[in-house]
Amino acid sequence: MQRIGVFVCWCGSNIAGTVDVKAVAEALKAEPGVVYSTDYQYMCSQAGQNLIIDAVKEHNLTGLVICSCSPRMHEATFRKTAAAAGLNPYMVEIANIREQCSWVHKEMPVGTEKAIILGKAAVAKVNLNTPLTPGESPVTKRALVIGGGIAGIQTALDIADAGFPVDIVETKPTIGGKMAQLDKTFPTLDCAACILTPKMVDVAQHEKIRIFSYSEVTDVKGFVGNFDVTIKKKARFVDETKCTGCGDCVDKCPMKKNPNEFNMGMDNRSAIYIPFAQAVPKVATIDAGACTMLKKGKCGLCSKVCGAGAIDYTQKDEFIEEKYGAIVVATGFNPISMDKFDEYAYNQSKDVITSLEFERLTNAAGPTQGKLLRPSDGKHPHKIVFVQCVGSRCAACAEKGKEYCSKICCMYTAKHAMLTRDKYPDTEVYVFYIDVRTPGKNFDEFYRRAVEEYGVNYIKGMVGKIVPEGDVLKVQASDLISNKQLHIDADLVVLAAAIEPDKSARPLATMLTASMDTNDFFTEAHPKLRPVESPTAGVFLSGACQGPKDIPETVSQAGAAASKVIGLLCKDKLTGNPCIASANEMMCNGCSSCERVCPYGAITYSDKEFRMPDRTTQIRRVASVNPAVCQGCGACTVACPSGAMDLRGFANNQIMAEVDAICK
Amino acid sequence: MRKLSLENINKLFAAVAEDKTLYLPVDQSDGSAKYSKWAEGTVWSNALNTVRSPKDLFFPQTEDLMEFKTEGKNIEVIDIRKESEDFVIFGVRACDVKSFEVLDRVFLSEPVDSYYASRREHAVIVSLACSRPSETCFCTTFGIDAINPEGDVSAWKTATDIYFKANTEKGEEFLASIEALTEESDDTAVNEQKAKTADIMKKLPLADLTTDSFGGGKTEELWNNPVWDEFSQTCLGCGTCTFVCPTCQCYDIKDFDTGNGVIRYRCWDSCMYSEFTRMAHGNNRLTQKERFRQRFMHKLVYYPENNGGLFSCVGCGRCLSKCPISMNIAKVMRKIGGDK
Amino acid sequence: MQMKEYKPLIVAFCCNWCSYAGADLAGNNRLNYPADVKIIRVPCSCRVNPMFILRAFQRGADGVILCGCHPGDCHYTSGNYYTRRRMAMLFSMLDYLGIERERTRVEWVSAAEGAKFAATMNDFVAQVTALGENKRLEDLRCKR
Amino acid sequence: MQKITRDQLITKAVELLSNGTVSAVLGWQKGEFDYDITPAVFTTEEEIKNNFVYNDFCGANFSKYLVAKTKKLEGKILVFLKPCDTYSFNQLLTEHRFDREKVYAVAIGCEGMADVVKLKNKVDGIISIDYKDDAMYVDTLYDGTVKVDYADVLAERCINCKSKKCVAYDELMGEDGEVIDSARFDEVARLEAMTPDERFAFWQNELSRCIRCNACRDACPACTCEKCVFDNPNSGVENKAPANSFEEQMFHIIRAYHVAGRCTDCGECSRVCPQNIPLHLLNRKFIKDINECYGEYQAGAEVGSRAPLVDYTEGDLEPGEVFERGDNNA
Repeated sequence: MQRIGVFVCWCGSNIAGTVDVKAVAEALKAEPGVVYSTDYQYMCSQAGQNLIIDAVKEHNLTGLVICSCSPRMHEATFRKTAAAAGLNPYMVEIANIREQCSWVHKEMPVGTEKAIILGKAAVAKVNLNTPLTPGESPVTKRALVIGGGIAGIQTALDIADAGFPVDIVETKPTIGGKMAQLDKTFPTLDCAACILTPKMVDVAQHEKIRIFSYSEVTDVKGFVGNFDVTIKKKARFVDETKCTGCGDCVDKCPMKKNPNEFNMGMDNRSAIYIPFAQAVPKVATIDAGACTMLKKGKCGLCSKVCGAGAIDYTQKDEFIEEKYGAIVVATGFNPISMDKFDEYAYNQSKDVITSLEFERLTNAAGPTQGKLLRPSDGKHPHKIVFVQCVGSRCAACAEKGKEYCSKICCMYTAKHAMLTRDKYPDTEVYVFYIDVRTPGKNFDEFYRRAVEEYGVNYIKGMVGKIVPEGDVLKVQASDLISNKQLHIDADLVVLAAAIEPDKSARPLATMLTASMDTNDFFTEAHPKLRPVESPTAGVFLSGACQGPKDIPETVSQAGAAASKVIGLLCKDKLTGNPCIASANEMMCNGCSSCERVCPYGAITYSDKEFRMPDRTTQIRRVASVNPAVCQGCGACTVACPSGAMDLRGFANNQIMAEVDAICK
Repeated sequence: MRKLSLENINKLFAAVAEDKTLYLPVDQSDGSAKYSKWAEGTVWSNALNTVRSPKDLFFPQTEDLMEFKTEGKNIEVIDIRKESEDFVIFGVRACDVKSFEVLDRVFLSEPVDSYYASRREHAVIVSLACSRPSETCFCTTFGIDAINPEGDVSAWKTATDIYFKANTEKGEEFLASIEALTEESDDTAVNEQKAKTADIMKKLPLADLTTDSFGGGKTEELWNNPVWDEFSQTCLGCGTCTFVCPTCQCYDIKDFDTGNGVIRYRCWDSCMYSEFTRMAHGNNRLTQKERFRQRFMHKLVYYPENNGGLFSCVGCGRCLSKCPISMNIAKVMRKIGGDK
Repeated sequence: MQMKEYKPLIVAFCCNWCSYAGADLAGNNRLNYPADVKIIRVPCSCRVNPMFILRAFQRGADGVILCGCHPGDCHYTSGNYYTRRRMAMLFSMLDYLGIERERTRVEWVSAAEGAKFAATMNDFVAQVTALGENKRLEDLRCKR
Repeated sequence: MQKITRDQLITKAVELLSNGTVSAVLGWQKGEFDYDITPAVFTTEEEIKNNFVYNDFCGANFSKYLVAKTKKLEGKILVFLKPCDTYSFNQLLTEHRFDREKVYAVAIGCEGMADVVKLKNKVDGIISIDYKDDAMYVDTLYDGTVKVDYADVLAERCINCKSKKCVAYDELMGEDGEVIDSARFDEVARLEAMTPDERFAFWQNELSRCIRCNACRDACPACTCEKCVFDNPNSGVENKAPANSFEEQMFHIIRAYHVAGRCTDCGECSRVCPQNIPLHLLNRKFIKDINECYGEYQAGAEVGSRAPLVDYTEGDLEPGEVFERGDNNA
């Protein structure tokens, strides 16, 4: 049985004005467990707190009920008071008799009666309180960044600059991501490569950063501060430590007819290749599916020409296990497939291209050395139609498109249109749009320049159909403002394809037990207040894996994620919230219901041996809660049919005792 | 012997109910019968028997014993017992009448259970002879005569009439109270029916079931019989058999916290339940096998050992028809007796 | 005979992050609602077990209301989504058993919605008052 | 009448036992009167040949037994599963309640099982039953041999059979069936269409018969908790008897709620109720609500599916809207 002290605060006249505090203190004196009860003008004042501390000592109190303002106001204060008096801080309960009583009820008898009931509920709860101690866990001072695009690069640099080692895992042979494929960037029109490649070099040269290119994360175990990650380094058949990136092998390789991914398949590369000139790491990779040496054991030319002796046809996938304290997801995006958009004839005509393909067509390092030429016949196009929102904001066509706005298309299309008109003033440019969305610094000015200075024809309306006929593309569209049908014979059509999270994100989310929305974007811990954290502790979000973003937003989010990681890695130990769930193994069925509702992936299962009533032993699958990961929401406690899962600080019997006290 | 035309049976019920509460089997909406309080319009069931036995009327499933009122830290003990009123149970079959004897030996021996005793004293039992036993009936195994039921008054129902004979002083009083409605009769019709029923009794599938292998003193012999392992394998551990049983007498005493005090009540317990006889040190029967054995050993060995050979099964057959997996005492007896 | 004015007993479960804060805000703004409402603080609306609700009715509550963060705003991301399904199913079952559906409610109240909290409570108390005492899900032992 | 015969099952059981595939067989053991069949674990050929039985009264769902039986057993256990039992089997696997490796499951086509209560309401003094193609012929104490049509004693759960498809097995005997678009929710809809007062009266009448024997729970293949809240003195709801109407209601609400989204609608709860309470109408209410609110969901149709109450979508109905939906349907 507890020895409970009740302390009723007047809060000046805030409480005492409508609640007879003396009557409350008197009434609660009779409650089971209560051995001392008193009232005071300001319980939270130093004098009030001293009064509590003295009472604890004088009456050997084991639990405290403070009838005062909201626990959201002073629960922390009174917990400290309890600790100062030598009590466990979690032996305190607050009866909120100010915000939820004296301030909302005007008549003294009514307020007093309710205050007594609220006090009784708090007493009933404290009777069942148990001392709680927060758990501690160590922190591995190393971060993992998954994805080596601009988001991953920026996050890694910021963390590394703070002095913590960082590993980047990138599935492609080089870091750089989508930004490396871009030509110019809006709204400033500076060259993407000029601002990105120096950062890639910084990464390569940073002593705190390791790059695992051509690699994937295959397994994640553990929890915040203590992740165990398995990384698969895919065999590239080239020894990275020996390869100098000279490119001799690439020149000599006879298998030259492989679609070049970096140029969106608009030209070819050899079987052994370096994706682009500024690749980091600048080492060659053999495409095993294209190499005759690997497929048939014939050729071996690259090995012969390699002065460094870096070619190794026997290389195998390598698995690396590493510990991390924090994980940043920066898996980025891809344009959606155009296969289902038959109306735009993407698969029928080479001259219907996506915006990312257009980027390559206008890039000096691209397949046309930056000359805008039609893919079909290499001629200069004189009439170009840009179609916006292809698959974006497409509620009615959910099976092929996306309901959301892809956010970046309006601006890059304006950029494309403007650059085309700038370089090739003889070209007519049409842009079909639903809305033009330009919120952002200098964005609207940029768009208006495209229209007003460069004479781009913006037409509100959607393209209904594109039919290739001879060497023109018959574009049928509607102009919603003048309300008429348009027929344009275009030489080139550029589709602003919606963007979607990279396909690797979903399996990764499963490994990380990080939650995703229905579009496979990672969910943030709080949409407003914790935008760069996943609900899973220790997992952070950077860039477009969380939602469509342009470069400046990505970089700022990357920095924010880095600062959160740094904040975590700075700590030697993590102190948990002690009000967390725990499973009674004797009653646990191992059914996984709790695991399914846990937003944090805090629940794991293991087979344990139990002694059964008939003196035999039995192996049973039982749940355990990781105290470092559980946030104490209690979702699991209700999902559990047997009641094996309970929440410390808000236990079933405590809440029922409160219900009973209120209802009697 | 007193006789009444069945046409007038409701007049009899009305007369009885005038000064005593009358309970009799009444059909419920699901088709099964239950002992219910008679009121104008109540129809006496034709069912062979009720799902729940009439023991409920002496030993209800839940019964409040006393109450504690708390106010602050004060506690007041309140005896909430009400003086039992006189009542009549009508239409009790021979097996169920016998079950009262089994219960009496438990509740009326020292220390007397005053709650039970009070109800017993205030009750008049009007039994009813069986004329259409079911295949699940095996009362004869326990020496019970379904044709000549005991009770304060015995009754026989024919197609047209009902006949009464008093066995006790209470019974005489009962018959006197309905004398005006009944007429004196000889026992020709009754005897005719008895003979017919006796023929059927012989044909019952369980007529050959005997208690030869059971009785006091058999504990050691039967304790390790393989039947307990074999038959308890699929026992669900529910309480159906015990709760429909007319002789099961185990109960638990529990406190219910009302918020303003405590109601101390007792309720039936079941030896099939994992919490049965749980004590501070834990439970002394840890497996379903042990609990299963307890039920049958109690009925067939321990009880007769302590009660002069009286078995605490009356062969009513309720558990035979209600067990979810059709495991029952008859199967256990057959297996151990080895007579099949 | 003089009838005592019927005062219902309402148990309100409020999540710590939104609704409890909303109730505090109602207090800060001195927005009145009947004292019949008694609040129990839970970390998240998803902590509320259907057994707590039945328990409240057993012990004499005339109405039970659950308040949580608006869908999408849960402090724990998904708690209130589970609450929504659980309570939809539970309340539908209570209704199926013939228990007045007006005795139960779920309301999403944010920390900024002090006025909504007070208005909700006023409305719910009025609704339960109109129904009168909970007879269908009561335990007479608790009323002795 | 069942198409699969006792002899076929015995042959199969003996074969698997003698070739060492399994070390025990979960099957049906004959009783005293042909309808009182007990689930049993057979370990020898002799026992199987003498006591194994299969007929229209073999309604018990064996899935639940696997939880306990697989833990103690060396080797595998053979279990015969009717279509509806295969759903329970999958649901238990989803919840990791037994080790699939320790079970050899033989699914058997089902023609629908008979309800003993229905039969007894028709025929008194059943001594034995002969299953012929056209009907069952019941030998009785009072009326000689009585012909009873199978359809007249078909169990409610079989009249409203949801599926004759076997969704889990190592081996299938007989023909596999299809998922059936049954009328199983009609009775729930009828109750929903009543006024609350009528519904209250209906359930008070039904639940008042409850004797809290726990048979519904103990037979339920979804109720496999190591410690049930109703047996746990610390749970706050434990009791051994239905002390009053509140407890009757609470027991059945919580029982049905705890299996909501996990109940496969096998109908065992109603079959075993000694008081004939239509408990399946509570479970089916949850199933109907779940189907209507969150999309069609059949527990146990596949292993590993996410039960609706441990799932959500952002656009789910609000609790208040669930009632509006009910009104529209009514």
